[in-house]
Amino acid sequence: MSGKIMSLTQAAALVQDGDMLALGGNALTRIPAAFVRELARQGRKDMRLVKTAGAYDVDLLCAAGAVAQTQTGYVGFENLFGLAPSYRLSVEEGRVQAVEHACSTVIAGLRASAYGLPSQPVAGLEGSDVAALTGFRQVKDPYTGESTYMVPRIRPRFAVLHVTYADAEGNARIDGGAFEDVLMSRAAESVILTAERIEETAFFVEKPDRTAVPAFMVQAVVHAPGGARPGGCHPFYDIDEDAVGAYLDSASGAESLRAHLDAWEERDHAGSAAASGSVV
Amino acid sequence: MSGKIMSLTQAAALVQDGDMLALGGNALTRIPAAFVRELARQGRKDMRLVKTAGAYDVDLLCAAGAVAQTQTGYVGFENLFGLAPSYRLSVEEGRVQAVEHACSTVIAGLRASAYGLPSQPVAGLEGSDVAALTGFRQVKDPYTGESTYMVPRIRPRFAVLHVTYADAEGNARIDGGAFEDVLMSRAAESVILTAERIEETAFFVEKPDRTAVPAFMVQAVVHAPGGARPGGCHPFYDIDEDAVGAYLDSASGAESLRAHLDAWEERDHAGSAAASGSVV
Amino acid sequence: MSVALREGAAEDVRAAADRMAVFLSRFIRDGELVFHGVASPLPMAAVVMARNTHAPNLTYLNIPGGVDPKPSHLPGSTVARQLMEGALSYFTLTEIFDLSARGKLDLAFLGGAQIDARGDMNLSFIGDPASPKVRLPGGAGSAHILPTAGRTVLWRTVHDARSFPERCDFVTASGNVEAVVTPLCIFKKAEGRLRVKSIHQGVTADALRAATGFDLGDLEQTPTTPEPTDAERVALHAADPEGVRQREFI
Amino acid sequence: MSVALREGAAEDVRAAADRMAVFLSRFIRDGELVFHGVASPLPMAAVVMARNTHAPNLTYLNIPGGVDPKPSHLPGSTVARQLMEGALSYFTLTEIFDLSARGKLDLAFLGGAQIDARGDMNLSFIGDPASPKVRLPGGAGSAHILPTAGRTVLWRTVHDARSFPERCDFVTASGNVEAVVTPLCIFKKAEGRLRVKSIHQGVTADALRAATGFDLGDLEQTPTTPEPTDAERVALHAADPEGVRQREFI
Repeated sequence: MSGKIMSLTQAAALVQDGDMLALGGNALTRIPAAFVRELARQGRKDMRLVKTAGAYDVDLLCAAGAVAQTQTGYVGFENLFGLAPSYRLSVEEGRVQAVEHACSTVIAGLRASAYGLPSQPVAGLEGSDVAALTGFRQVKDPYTGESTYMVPRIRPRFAVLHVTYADAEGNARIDGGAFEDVLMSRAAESVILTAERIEETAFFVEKPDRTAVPAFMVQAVVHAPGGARPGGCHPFYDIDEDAVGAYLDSASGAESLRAHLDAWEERDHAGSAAASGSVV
Repeated sequence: MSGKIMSLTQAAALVQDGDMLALGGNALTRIPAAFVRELARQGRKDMRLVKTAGAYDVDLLCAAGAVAQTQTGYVGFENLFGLAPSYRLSVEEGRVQAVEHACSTVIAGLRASAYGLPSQPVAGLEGSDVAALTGFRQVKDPYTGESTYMVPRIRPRFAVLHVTYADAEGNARIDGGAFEDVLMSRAAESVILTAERIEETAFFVEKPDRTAVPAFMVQAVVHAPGGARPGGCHPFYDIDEDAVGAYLDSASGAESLRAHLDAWEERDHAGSAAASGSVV
Repeated sequence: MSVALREGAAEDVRAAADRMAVFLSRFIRDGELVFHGVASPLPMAAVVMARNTHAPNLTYLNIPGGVDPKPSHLPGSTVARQLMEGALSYFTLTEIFDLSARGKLDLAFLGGAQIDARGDMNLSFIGDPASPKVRLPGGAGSAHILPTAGRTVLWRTVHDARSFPERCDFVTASGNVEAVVTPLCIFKKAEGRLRVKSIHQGVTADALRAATGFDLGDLEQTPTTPEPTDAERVALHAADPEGVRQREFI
Repeated sequence: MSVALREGAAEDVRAAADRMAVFLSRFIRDGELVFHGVASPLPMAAVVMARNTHAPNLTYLNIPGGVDPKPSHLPGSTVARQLMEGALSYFTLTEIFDLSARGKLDLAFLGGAQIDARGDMNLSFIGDPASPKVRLPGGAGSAHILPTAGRTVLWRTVHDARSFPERCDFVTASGNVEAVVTPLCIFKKAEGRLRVKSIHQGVTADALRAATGFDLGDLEQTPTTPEPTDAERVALHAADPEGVRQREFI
């Protein structure tokens, strides 16, 4: 049974210009890299991206001119490579609206959505300019009178998650750090999975407590081995620093970005080409 | 290394009169039955109990005159035996204050505590008399203007959880339904574990994703095989309906309750007697 | 009817339980996310049987958290571990409340000690809440689920005037009630009030009126509830061969 | 100093990285719950080494979620999977924020691009936020952790007047800052302002003043930071034999 399995091309085509996407993983770990490359190749525009800590995924979509807004706590390449050049430039030049968050306020906004609330209170933020800049409003707690910041609901159209294992129906297991992926799956209207491995149902029946996303939440499953590269994906591969560096070298211009996307295209589609019988 | 392991007697003695306790498990499944029996034997008074759906655990403490307040969504023996007789009588006679909740508002109060908030908004409750009776207040959402019910923080002194596996440091695994145990462990000031089996560290290193409560949250670990009886505990034993019925027959008077507690005493202490070198 | 059942033979109980389970199952649409809670043997049997009749693609959610379990046998407690057997994932009660709150739970079955003319239900108190005559168990998740789930179907195995009053002594929960299944009839909610959708075979309009505490209006054109089909009976007995559903009548 | 480091030999970088890692580690008290976030090689090395010096009973929390990992080697990204190796449990970033919010996180290490005289930090913008000269990465969890954790220790590997101004261009986070570790000195926060607690060996008071954008007051009685001990050096090199901590200086 093919279930919800489709090609990377088909899954990326579910995303419309202007959609809000929550991107799974964190920094350079278990990111939906093949998926964002395909969005860039398909020329998607005006994406609104949600993530606690982004790196390659957010930067590449900025480089491709595919982003209208980011809601993030951090975007950068840590001490490996420093600032995220295309993100930085896009924001500085006013092409991308970077909504300033703490990671905890991204989480609070996702919680509001997951819990069916218009907004979610959050602790912290005292003394920070973030709340005033972003416009987080306060309510007086009705019991204690304390002022509490409320973060408005963040409801992405899709959570796009690169997971270690999925079945054809959309059950997903995440080995290694889950980061905010589970919350994202609950906060979003629907979920698109890319997966290192496609497993049979029995794999999930054996350890149902390990299933991070139940099938009924999921709209599409793409077999994408290596789909987090050049990021790492436990237990399959580590961060490929050389490849991240090569991206950063190439991302400075439209032509070199095109070359980067082209260079990854065959690998990105290799796992899911059979799913649809045709590749782009 | 003995770590945090202690006898049932010692662990129950950590609880003071008047403390608020969150009791793990749900209905007749994986309840901290041995622990509540020991609280009754030690004559604890004025307990404030928090649970979504209680049965034997809440009813027995009511029968023992140990309860001042309950915050629950449901207390009863389902279709097995119907109403909870001692809970019912204690509330009807005004000895126990039953704070009326939906299960979801118990969860919201625990979330407020876990998230470091004075209160937590919750969806639902429209048209119900529960909010007015219990005094849940509304705030106007600062973004949409919607009225939203807020549940004040529920911060138990202890979460008392009967788990399937623990180590001496307090790492806990729960096989089978986890119910609200994980949230309770985060909402409470501290955690007392009773465990079917005490395992070595290696057991947890092998599957760290299965550890429901990390050691640093836990104050006491009691080896209590059969500690959920007469309730059930996957994968070790099912609900013992005959024994639940025997409790209900005995709980109608102080003397027969005493006999019930006496009848269970040796079994309750068998697992942890060695821990302290002395049993009551 | 409740009196009749109490005085009746075990056969009457079996017939009433079978009818109610089958009638509940008919509200499930294929592909839906369906939930029942604590103390719910009839919906449990209804959901499990519906997978083998008209709703093979339903997703079954419950309190222990097993998504689409294949229980080896139906437990007397509907919070027992059998409702996790064979599941591909776990989805806790907390998650189910959140799912309902964000508008994604399609159908929930909830029981009430009283169900009134507006379709509101009471599982909290008989008498004055400040000094109750009977402290009932509490509404569990109903105050949250009734207003947030897409549809809810209520049921009660006792149909008498106390259980079906004009107004509940206390409204534990109110909301998106589609229908109420009893041993005598099926109510649907329309324009804020329960109306009789169909009367079960062998029940007269007068008997139904006498057993109900609120006005039922004109019952002349009210159809008879279609009896369980052979296929439904077979599926129900396969789902619950031990008759756990009958425990609601004890 | 930052200029000196950039022009200096690799040996200078090694010495500065060793000092800062050791000085950070000294703020950890035995038995504490300790957290660092993204882009934090120095605290990572400090925490791992402290387990083998004075704080064997610390509990180490990080973004991937491994509680008390025993990493086979220290990764260049402090969000990498090595920080889950050998853990007995996982505790996600979301859980760490909640832990801090309820007052149970003892100590957090956080970095800032700017750290001002009040101990506030900036990781958001250089220049006007509405039209920034530099869009920095963002403060990650700092706006949440600084006011809620029991204590926080900041660090920055560049010590110059732009990095340590009287007032940040933008306050990303403000709160319970105990100290700030730099290549030149250790600041402590007292009465709402950073004071020099100690100056590192070989750094003159004049050089420190020249490299700092806010007034340091009288430095005559300021002690010298005790150099790393042999035991500390051994523990640090055992914790981070590949020198990942030096990547913060590149």
